[in-house]
Amino acid sequence: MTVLESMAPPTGGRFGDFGGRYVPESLVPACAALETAFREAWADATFHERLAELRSVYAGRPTALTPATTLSADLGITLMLKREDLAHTGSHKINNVLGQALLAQRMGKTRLIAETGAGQHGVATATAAALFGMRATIYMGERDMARQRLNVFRMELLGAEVIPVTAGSRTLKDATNEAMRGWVAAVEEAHFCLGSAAGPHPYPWLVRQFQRVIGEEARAQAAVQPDVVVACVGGGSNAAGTFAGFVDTRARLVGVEAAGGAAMTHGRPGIVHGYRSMLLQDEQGQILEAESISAGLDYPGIGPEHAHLGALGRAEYVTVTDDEAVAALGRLARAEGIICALESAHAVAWVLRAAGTPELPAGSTVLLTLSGRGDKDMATLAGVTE
Amino acid sequence: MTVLESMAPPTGGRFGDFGGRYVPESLVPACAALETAFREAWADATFHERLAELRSVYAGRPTALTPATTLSADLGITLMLKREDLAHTGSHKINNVLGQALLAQRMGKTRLIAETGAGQHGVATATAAALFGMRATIYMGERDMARQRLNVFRMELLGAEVIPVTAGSRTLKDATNEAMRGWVAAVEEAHFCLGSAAGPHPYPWLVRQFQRVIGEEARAQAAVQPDVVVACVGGGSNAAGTFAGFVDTRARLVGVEAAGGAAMTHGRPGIVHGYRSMLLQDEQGQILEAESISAGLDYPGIGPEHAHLGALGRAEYVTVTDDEAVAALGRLARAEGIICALESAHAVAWVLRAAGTPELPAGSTVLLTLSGRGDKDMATLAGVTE
Amino acid sequence: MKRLYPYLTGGITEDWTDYLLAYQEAGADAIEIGLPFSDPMLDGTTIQQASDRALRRGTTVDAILADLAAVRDRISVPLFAMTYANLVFRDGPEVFCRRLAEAGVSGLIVPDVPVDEADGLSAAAEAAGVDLVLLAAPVTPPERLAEIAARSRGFVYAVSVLGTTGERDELAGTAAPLAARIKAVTDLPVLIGFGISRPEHATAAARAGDGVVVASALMRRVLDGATPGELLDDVAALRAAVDQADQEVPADHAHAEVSGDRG
Amino acid sequence: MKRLYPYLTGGITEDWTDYLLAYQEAGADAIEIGLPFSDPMLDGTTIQQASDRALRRGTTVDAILADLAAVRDRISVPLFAMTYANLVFRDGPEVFCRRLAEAGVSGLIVPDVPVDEADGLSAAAEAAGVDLVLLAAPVTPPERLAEIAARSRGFVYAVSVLGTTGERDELAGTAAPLAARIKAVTDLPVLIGFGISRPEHATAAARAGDGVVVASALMRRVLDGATPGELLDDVAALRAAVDQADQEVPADHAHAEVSGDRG
Ligand SMILES: Cc1ncc(COP(=O)(O)O)c(C=O)c1O
Ligand SMILES: Cc1ncc(COP(=O)(O)O)c(C=O)c1O
Repeated sequence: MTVLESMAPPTGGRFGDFGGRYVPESLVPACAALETAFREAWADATFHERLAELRSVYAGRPTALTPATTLSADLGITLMLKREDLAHTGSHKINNVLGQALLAQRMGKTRLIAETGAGQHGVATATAAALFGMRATIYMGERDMARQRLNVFRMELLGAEVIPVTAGSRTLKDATNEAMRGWVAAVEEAHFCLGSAAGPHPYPWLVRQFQRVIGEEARAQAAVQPDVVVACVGGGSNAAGTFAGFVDTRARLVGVEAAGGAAMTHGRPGIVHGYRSMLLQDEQGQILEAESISAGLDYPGIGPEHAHLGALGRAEYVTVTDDEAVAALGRLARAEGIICALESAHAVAWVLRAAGTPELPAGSTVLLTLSGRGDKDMATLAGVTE
Repeated sequence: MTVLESMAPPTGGRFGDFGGRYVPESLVPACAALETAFREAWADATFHERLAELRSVYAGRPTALTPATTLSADLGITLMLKREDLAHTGSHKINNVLGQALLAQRMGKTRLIAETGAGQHGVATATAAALFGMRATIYMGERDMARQRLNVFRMELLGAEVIPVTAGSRTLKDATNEAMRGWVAAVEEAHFCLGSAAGPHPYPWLVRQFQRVIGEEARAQAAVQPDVVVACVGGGSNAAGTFAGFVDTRARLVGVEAAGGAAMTHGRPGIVHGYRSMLLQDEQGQILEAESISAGLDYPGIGPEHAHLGALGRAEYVTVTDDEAVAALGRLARAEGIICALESAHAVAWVLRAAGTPELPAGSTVLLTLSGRGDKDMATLAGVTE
Repeated sequence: MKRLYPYLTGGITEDWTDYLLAYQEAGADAIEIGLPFSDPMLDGTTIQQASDRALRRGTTVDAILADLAAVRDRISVPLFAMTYANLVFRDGPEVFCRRLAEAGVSGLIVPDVPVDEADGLSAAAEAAGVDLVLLAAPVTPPERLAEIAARSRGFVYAVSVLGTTGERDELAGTAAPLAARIKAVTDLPVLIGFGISRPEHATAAARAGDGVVVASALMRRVLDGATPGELLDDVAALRAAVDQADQEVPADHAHAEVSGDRG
Repeated sequence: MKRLYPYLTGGITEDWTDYLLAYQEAGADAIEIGLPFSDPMLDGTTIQQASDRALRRGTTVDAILADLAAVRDRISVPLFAMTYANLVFRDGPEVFCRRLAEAGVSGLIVPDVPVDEADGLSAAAEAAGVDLVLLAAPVTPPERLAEIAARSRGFVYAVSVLGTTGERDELAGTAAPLAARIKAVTDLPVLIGFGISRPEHATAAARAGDGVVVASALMRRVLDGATPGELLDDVAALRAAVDQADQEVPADHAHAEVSGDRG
């Protein structure tokens, strides 16, 4: 399969060797119905119009493309920032959620179920549910709830029910299991609004399609086409959406994982949460807990399209430590007046580290997606820096 | 003076009976130099180009105009929301600060001094200082620092020095005094980046000119011209900027004050912080402490242009209680999926209360400026609702 | 004869195979053995806790299979392994199925491998002589149900309810209609599982299908510290309840009774 | 003769007028009386605290003026009121100035009413026979300085420093040049204030101008609980320091000495 084909609607839900639909029989018809509905919607001009309208009048799109003037001068590169931190609710998650909510409405669903790690996807889902007059049930690991109290409060304010997940590591991985269980029990009325380019087919594809607006906007906005395109990777949705705009160019695609959640770098193929991809797992095949300061990257898997792009060599995946991310967040804030999310700071950290080395030669033009804003992380950072 | 004239550069720094330049002699030359620099800049196409560029590639302008579909249906009106919550740093304050920082740079200043209440203006100033490579010194009342810890941390992360003010009520009023004192001591190298349409001439005029982009964008974006234009009023900058776009139309202009900081409704003419306007004061002429749950409206004065518009009858000023604002914030969140700032919630609360009454008849078209997003207020709200 | 397939999480205690022997002694027709996985998507709280406990004890698939091999000659009923895809595909389905067979396990249930994803696994299971049991759910459409029934081996697992494993107050109204639909398209036995929590549920479900799988209700007891001897009594009670279904009424009537729960 | 104008916050204690009498006895040429305002923009911490304390005691302009009227016949030196615009404009400048005059106050200093905003107030003060003292600052440009000097009455207040009131370790280098610039355009006395914290500052400043205003250094003592008798000694020491400037050198030399602080 060529790279371009790999970006097309996946046959049988596969990106090369990855993807698939490894779900309980109870969910198969729902996944199939979702796939059909999405194919129909995606072929329907009215759907695209409504989505475009929501994006612009509600979510604040297009988001800006900001030249990082000071950092560019300091690093000897040309760095452009795609500003998903400016999107409504504070991250790229809203792009996906608005698309899925429109789809859910089209399918006659009255309720959205979602998992959340950092809480950004939960807030985005609660937001879309409020906007569409739907119920929202958000599953969130207890540990993440403690780390991201602000977002829990926001979800509740938006009228969502936030269900604490006490199983396992009490983070995103466990919240995902629990959300899928919740979906099994409510599959007729509820749409599972998955938050990343992961999960069973059609999610990885569908989520990337809803996120490709990032890459497509950036490509149209950039005065100079980038040599390198960088984004952080948790489940992989902001990266997939960004890469989608550049996969048919000569730009290098770089996904930055948290060192403690680096499925591409430290994982092996496996199956969890309904899809086959690279996974952090032990010798026995038990899924490992990721360990990252950033709740949104604290996930042992990665979307199957990334596993495929990695296998093809079309994209590279690198890792950044907690300390590097924290330092990068501060440096970006002081240099450009932008406080990004800890997740996004991983992408920044790689650029800071690589610029001027053979990894990222001086003179390069770099497009970096700032996936979200940092307000949610201030408490965590205050804890680290004090 | 006609209303239209009142919007032109004020003669002698007056809006009718209000305004002026009641500052120590040490500051008079700086105010005069600022006025000159601003007049020159405002007449300079390059300045406008640079400002327009910053607004669009950096600050996320134009901000969306969102139809509040659910609330409109519930209230029997057509409600449109001007989304300053989507602007970089989370409120309209960035509009003013980018303009002033450009001006300060033009004047060769190397440092920005600012007062802040809610912290939004402090964050915006720290942001602009980082972007322009200037030092920033932000004065903030100790009580506000406790209420808005998130914003204190953001300012520090951006490299600003935050100076706690322990005098008086330890809120915005005292921070303003202290910032002016700080300016007196550093007037040659520092620009005082005042955060609202208040203070000595040329600030009320200059700030309104930098904020008029709100009203002008909204006017261009609105499919139907509004019958009523509503904004919350602290010092009055978001309202002044909004009204500026509509003052020459037939639209009613409504400014919403916090009941505990209602200079127009409960104040009398007086002089503080360098300008003459309506002020909360006691029988003796001592300035009263305002009392509002929203730090940004917790201010005993109001910009002189509002005092003038009120005296002319061109704008109306109404009040909203803490409880109404908290309830309105929740209702907007659940109805439209937008968590606005507590300040902005005052404007929403008035619409909720007035809609369908003779104050705001059914069928009206209403444009409301949501001046900022609510993230900063979650801790306060959690305290109230728990 | 109606069937009773009780479930046990492998490695839940040091002497976990004693429970197997107790189940067998109490009249189990076959036993389902859970190979614990860190992320058991289709399991409710009880089985999650059982899996967690077993894993925290350090259990592995190898250890469980070794324990089984050790008691193999004392066990005469068929054993089915129940686990999740990642463990099955870890070293490839061929290796996995062969190891099952070597340990005397004759069937395999993998809830997150639906029929569409089952090709490779089916072939591997067949090659190893292991029955790959497929699951059908109340929402499974007719054509698909026929395919599942056709490709399932050993029996067809009727998931009684839209939901996870776990105890429930009533047998779901969806159980009997699903069993009936499956029985209409296959001659394989149809076992009803999920939420069979009390003897009366077992009776009702056994009436509707060919037998029942009982998991959470038993595992809660094990988690609470009940001994193999106590579990023997529990399984015996279930045995009696299942047998009762045999002594009664035609399937049609049973169906009506069960679906009466729906109203 | 060089002048000494010490400052006192009106109503700072119950018996605050005792300090006035002590100042007079120690040789003050005139006394500045602060009418406390809630938001004293140009004052440093000491005067802010003094204002706060006086206001918390319940002081009002009326009460201060009534206290003054009561000691009026025992005070022979001129009194200047120092306060902020809001108190002056509260009931209109005419009413305010008349009340000052009635209480025996003969001058008025309003730091937040610069010359551009002074029209109405000037007229009202003149009508009431009150001297409106204007302030000049180191950054005041020449033309403006001439206007200030021309419109000031009683004396011209030279603000020694870019900063608020408050004690400083050294007399600002900007003090003497400013005083010289003012003296060049007026025959009015030029008094230097802000940051005159020690007798040696007073000597140096008095050399450069026609005298000094001392505020924070005295008010800190009052805030710390010093008695009128103790303040008498402080003011006497300042008196001596100021007088020393008289016994010396021509103004030119003094100027050079003070501006030496700059380097
Ligand atoms: C701001 C932000 N960036 C990135 C991520 C990671 O998700 P993804 O890899 O799907 O973009 C998250 C997840 O919560 C997030 O909140
Ligand atoms: C979000 C927001 N809205 C409104 C205000 C009030 O200021 P103004 O009246 O100048 O718009 C503030 C001040 O901090 C603010 O942060």
